[in-house]
Amino acid sequence: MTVEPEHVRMAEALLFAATEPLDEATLAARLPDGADIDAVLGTLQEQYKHRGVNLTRLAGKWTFLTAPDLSWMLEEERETTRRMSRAALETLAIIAYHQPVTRTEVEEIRGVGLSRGTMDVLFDAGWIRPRGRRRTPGRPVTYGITEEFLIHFGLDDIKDLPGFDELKAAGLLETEPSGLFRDLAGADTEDKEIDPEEEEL
Amino acid sequence: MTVEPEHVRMAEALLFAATEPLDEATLAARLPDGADIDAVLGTLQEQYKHRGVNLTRLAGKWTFLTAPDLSWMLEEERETTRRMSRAALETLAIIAYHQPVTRTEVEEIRGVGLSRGTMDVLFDAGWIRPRGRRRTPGRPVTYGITEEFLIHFGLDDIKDLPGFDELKAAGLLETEPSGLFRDLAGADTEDKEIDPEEEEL
Amino acid sequence: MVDKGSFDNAAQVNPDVIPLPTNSLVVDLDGYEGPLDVLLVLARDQKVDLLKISILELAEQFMQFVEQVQKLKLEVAADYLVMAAWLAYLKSRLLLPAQEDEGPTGEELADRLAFQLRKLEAMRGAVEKMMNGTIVGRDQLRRGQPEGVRIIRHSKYECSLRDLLQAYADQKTRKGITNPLRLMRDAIFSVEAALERLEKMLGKLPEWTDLMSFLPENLTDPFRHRSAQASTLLAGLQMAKEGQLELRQSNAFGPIEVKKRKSGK
Repeated sequence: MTVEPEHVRMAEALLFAATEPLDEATLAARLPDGADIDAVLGTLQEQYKHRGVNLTRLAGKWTFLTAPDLSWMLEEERETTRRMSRAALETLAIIAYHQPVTRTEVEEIRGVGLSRGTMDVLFDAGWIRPRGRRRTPGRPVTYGITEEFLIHFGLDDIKDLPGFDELKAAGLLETEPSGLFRDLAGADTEDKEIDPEEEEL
Repeated sequence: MTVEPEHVRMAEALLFAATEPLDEATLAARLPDGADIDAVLGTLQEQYKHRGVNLTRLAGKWTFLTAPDLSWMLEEERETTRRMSRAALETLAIIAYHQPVTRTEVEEIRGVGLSRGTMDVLFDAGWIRPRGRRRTPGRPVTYGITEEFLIHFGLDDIKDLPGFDELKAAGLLETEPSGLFRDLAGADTEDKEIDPEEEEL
Repeated sequence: MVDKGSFDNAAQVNPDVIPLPTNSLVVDLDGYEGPLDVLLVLARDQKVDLLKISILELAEQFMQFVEQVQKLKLEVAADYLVMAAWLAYLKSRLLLPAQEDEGPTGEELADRLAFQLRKLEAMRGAVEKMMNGTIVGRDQLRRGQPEGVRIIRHSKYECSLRDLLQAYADQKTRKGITNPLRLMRDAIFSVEAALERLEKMLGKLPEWTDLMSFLPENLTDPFRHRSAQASTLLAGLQMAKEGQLELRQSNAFGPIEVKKRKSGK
């Protein structure tokens, strides 16, 4: 079967420029009368068989598509710098200061529920990890910080995090907790020893 | 010069998939280290030379386009191009051929004031951009054309504008003020000197 | 005198130009792109190379053009009038013998005008060639449905140690002031705790006893004390309802006394 090379070119251009896959009837209508559509498509398919793009038949229509083995090239990885939300920052700080700590405890300390996304962001950043489970009813998962966290914040050890008094001295705590609740302010640090007996996950 | 066929396939896939022309640096970044981009592009250009789509260089970037001789049959795929006023087109040509050029210089060449809308239309089309400022009194903004302009008009470089070299040789592309009407039309055209040392905006 | 024919010619040369209708009351000067455009159209009518046009003739034609327009329409754009005035001046320079130290000669000015017309004509030609050239999207098409390159974003978070500490300090501070939920939990003496305490102690006190004596000792915090009072009363009411004890109050605001209920009664 001989194919008119000009018809192959035309079909090639049509398929390339088309905004959607073309069926054979459409191609036939656009090519000169008497063009052998099957032969033209067969030729094109053969010519593109081993190329970076292939002529593919999808749902009875024809289109050029990137060769499947090269589709990975079409994915570009890009790093974007983002700022953390306040909720994420606070959660991270609480986990760092109180680890191992459960989700419920974080919520209790912050006084608000934790949206699903907040923890995800911290996992995504690689700064928190599940540490184990509390030996309490429901056996909730406890969280702690990761080595990456230490590296990112330039800490040798989690114990290097300044304590509450130091924060206050550094002026980071501007408001004096009111006297009524003073005894409670220190309670958070005591909580750390609530359950030292946690299981490793 | 031997070319790694796999590199050709990769470049082909990338150029087919890209939504805009790709420059050599972008291609190089996506191909394996040490790929000979020039040879790869040369090979692709040669392979597609007589096909229904060709590899074309526009604004220093590479893209596949349908062969020019087949445009007649691609009526349906054609993009609807906006119709531009004569004033807009003339202004565009003057900016393209004379860039960097100030608004006043454009007006002088056309012998008529430029309505606000004229430049707006060209900005909207993404064809012109501010380039810098003349180091002359008033520090007028100069304008030039964009990469999109080159791509739209199928040009690789501003020197590929039709008749560019001849016009330049004939001195018709100089923006030297003619001095005409100076005595009558007022002083606003007076201060313009050619200063190739324009500042970047 | 410019005849009608020359304008018809102009219209043929440049179809975008709206020809000057000689018998209309409104002359559409908008059809022309300024005085230079009119000059260029008039110059083309001379049907010679722009390098060889007669500027003198051109000046004459332009001034007649403006006159004609003015006859039909009172207002003529200022730049046309400026051009007419300048051409009148140019004409006088060309006709009068040149004088020393009077700036450029008439010939020089005429050359400049001719040059400017050539420039404009060159740009007109360029527009035509540009539009007739290969235009991407019209003559050469891009791929109709490129797959595009997917971008997988990896987020890198910007966060300093200071940000972290500040966040911790902020939430601590905030909690100290406005976090009542947390405070309630710790500061209140819960009903459950009161129930437990009351149940444990009741057996030891068989006679009528002031309910307030069942309160935990050492309640220094007045808030916690009031909470314990309320909870213990609630616990007492609950237990009375369950039939475990009896409650009595002999006078308003008097002490509430409690006694364990004898079983089987």
